[in-house]
Amino acid sequence: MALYSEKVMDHFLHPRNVGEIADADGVGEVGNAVCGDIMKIYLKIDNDVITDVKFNTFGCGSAIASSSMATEMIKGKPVSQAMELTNKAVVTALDGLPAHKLHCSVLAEEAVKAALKDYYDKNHIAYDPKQFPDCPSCAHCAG
Amino acid sequence: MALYSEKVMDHFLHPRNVGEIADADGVGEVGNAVCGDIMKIYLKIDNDVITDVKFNTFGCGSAIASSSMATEMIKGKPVSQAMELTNKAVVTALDGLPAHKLHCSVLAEEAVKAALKDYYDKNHIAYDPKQFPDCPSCAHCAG
Amino acid sequence: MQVYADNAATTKMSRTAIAAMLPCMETTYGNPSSLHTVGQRAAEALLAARETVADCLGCEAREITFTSGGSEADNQAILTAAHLGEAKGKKHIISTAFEHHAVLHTLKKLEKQGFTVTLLDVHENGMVTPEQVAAAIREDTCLVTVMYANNEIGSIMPIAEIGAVCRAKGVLFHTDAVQAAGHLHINVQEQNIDMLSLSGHKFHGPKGVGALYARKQIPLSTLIEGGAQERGKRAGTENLPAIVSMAAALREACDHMEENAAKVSALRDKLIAGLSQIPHSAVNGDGKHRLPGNVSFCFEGIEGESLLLLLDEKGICASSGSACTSGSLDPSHVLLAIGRPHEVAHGSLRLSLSEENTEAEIDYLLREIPPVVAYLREMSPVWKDLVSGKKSFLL
Amino acid sequence: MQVYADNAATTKMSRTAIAAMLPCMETTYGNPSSLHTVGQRAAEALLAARETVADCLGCEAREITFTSGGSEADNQAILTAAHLGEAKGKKHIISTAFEHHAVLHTLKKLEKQGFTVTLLDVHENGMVTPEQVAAAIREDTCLVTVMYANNEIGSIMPIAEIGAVCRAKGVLFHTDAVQAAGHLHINVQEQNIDMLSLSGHKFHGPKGVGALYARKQIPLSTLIEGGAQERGKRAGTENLPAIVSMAAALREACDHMEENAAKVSALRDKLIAGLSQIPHSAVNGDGKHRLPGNVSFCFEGIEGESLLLLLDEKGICASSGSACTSGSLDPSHVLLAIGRPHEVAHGSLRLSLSEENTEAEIDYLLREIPPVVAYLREMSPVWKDLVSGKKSFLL
Ligand SMILES: Cc1ncc(COP(=O)(O)O)c(C=O)c1O
Ligand SMILES: Cc1ncc(COP(=O)(O)O)c(C=O)c1O
Repeated sequence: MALYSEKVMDHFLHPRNVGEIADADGVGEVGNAVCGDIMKIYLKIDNDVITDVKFNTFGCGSAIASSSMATEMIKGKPVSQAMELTNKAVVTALDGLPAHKLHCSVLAEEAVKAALKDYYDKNHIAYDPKQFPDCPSCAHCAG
Repeated sequence: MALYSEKVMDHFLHPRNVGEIADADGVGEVGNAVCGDIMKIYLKIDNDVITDVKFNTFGCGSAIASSSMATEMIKGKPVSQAMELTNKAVVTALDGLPAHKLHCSVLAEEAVKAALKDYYDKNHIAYDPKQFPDCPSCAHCAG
Repeated sequence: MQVYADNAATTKMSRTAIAAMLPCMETTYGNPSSLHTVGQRAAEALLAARETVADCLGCEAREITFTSGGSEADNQAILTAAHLGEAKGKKHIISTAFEHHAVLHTLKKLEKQGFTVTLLDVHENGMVTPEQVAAAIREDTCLVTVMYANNEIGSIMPIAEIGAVCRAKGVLFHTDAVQAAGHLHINVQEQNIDMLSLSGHKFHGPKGVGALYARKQIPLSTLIEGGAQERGKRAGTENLPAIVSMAAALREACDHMEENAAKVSALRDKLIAGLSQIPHSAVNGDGKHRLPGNVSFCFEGIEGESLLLLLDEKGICASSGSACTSGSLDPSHVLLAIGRPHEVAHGSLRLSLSEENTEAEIDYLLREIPPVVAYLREMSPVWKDLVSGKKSFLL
Repeated sequence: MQVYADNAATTKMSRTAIAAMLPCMETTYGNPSSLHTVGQRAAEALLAARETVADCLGCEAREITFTSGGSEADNQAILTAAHLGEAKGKKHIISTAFEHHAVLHTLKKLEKQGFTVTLLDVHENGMVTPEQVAAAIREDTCLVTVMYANNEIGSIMPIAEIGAVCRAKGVLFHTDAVQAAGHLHINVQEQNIDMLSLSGHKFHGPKGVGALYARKQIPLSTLIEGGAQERGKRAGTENLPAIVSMAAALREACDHMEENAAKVSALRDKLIAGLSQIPHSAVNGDGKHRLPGNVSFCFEGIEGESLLLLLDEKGICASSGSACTSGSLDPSHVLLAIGRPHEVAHGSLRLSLSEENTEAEIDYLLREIPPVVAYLREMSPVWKDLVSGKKSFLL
């Protein structure tokens, strides 16, 4: 398929970390079904390290691949490092995404951050709210 | 060739009555080189009968075929009958002409009439000038 | 197994179509405008193709203008009616909300030029009625353009009846018959059609060629200016190989229309019945007035592209919505037009069959598709919310 | 003997072009917009073809828009410049008196919309100079469109120099390179070309397909609205077989350009030298800046169509003026533009050669043509008037 890189297809066809974590320490869900993409990420965090991560995604091939790649990239990493995950890093790790699919990588970044925010909130850890921009509309999806 | 009927092609490839008559009793020339068609018809008339006819034509395939057919149609005929030659008759005899080539049959009719008029004029035979419409412009050629 | 079930996007050329094309590339290669034999042979082939297409539509050869495809034909038909209308101060056009973009985008362009466009609502079964058209016609209506059959959901419009309404009111009627030609009976006289568009590659003919029928009283506006080809209505050296091939394909399709329709619709019905077993799914379009080859579903809780890609891994070529809107983020305007909510419209699957598909392929589809749907649902947070009762099912 | 000497009207497809086309009809038959493998293989072939064409023109793949032919490309280029100009209040266009009708008729249409068009005079050798262009450019000029090589008389314009003038004055420059592509060197960067049209069937590629190069900063106006094919600039399912075939033909033509040009121009020069022996004849166009395959003559005292038909009887396929104006009563606007009087312009003959023509064929032409000219003169009242001194010779 010329549409997606081999990396994307690999993560789409064999997504890593699919599933839920019943007793997650942080859960984040972004996107909406109207836009056609929803990602939900579950984190298990131990000593500020992400010991386990799972995701559920409703969306296109690149959405699933981005979720898979993003979860791989933060698994086993300290929370501080996961906070630095960018959509660009996801895109690079996937060997690129078509221009009109870049929003999927943005969603993946946001889903990770939303889960981390949930973890901070639940554990009353202080953070700078600016680190977690809202995703109230789908406007950025058009990017 | 789908462009022209077999009859047209026959008269174009094997035109009848090509040539000049040195001592013609009537000569008619119509059309002009700017328009791309000139027909010149020579008549030999004996006792009001067209005993010989020749033509020279500068023009397209249907112009040559129309000249050839028109001369065939008047050869051996009384002048009065030749006066009744119409472009339609020429077209019919040729099994039709493409619409944008119909003007060639008009020229053939006019060339015959011009030659007859010349014969009348030379022999001081009275006629109704309305029978010989002028062909001053090429406007009708566009028809 | 490899199953090509995307025949509404494009078909594979038939042997007949390829065989008709080859001599035009090797022997009859002349320019039909050339006077010499090689050119005139091409001109003869062109005329024969025009007569064949005319015969298949029930019109005269001179009422056929060859174009580069369905889109160009749609554009030219609509612009023609607009120009004619404008000259009479009539700048209202009626169409439907689920036309192909070749129609909708042309109408958008006209709106910018001061035309008013009424897009009729489409009933949830994918139908538009003659009554709706009659009610929408105004004093200043210059065109009604309603597709013969929809490319995504396969519903077939009551074209003859809509045509009759238009004729009675003296309004030009155009139909985009790109999905219908070669598959459904067409007779422009009986069906009161003033203009009709078709495209070669939808009935096992070649790509890049189409035809516009326009009743002989209608002076077409020129989209492409230049030489005097196509009676001065469409410039450019005629694409003879494609035109001849399209005519052969259309002839073949029309000659075998009934048997193909019987075969293909049996496959279709089996496929629809089987896929309907998938819970929380729904067929799109009308049960009865449906293209023989069209199977269109929405599956709740999943997204179409990922479904397509997984089916592709199983050798199944299908589409979600129409081919030309893939790559777009918006769900199909057709599915929205028949009232599917966005979240459901995203989960659509179109399987479009042809007479080349087999019973064994249908069995394969029925075996492979349900587990893929289940797999994607298992991964879908939307599905989980539905199952857990957090959200309620729409289908 | 059968001699096809009408390659400027259209060429016979090469083995390479046909071979490139067939797999797109049999295997890569998908719709490039489809997501599945069959569609994506087509999308890959489309991209490869785009890269090939871009490579042959010295531009980027995304600067190539595939069209249905040279006429459509010409139309789209000119309308694009007009729209861009109009937005800035610039409604003046410069072209030449001997462009193809695809250009001239599009300009006519624009004149009706309030544009002013300056058609540059053509020198009697068939040339237009950069100085003429420079002198004609005004404050409100939005486009200069000058053909690369003329289709009737074969003269080659100083495109790079004209492009440089336009670039210096900040005016868009389009060239109709339909007769040049595959035959003459093209590099849009070096030659300062902003937009360029070409057509597949003029270099042994297929009919019904062309390309428009437009520098990436130029937002093309859409001629055919609909799907998002060709980056939204040209709707309609891509004609993949023809596009791939055209790219292969262009690649082949460019790879063998020098050897073909050497061979063909040698044949051409021999033919010109031989036909020049016919009294009261004249070559049309420039002696040096001439398409390798073009031979264009006027023979005084005869008319072109009858000449063509008689040559056809001898198996010689030629043209008088261009193919698309045959059937018209007017003499070629090109010959009038280079100052041939009407009566002489009617007696024109164009022989256009390709690398498939042979020395033996040239000998045949040289043997057969002079007697046919003599035969027609013998029948021509015009010739008699010339010979008898009633009129004076113009040639
Ligand atoms: C100079 C020139 N421009 C444009 C065209 C039009 O190309 P097409 O017939 O492929 O549309 C032609 C040939 O027909 C041509 O010779
Ligand atoms: C209903 C309908 N109209 C128009 C078109 C456009 O046809 P083409 O792509 O041949 O231009 C299509 C298919 O693409 C179609 O399905």
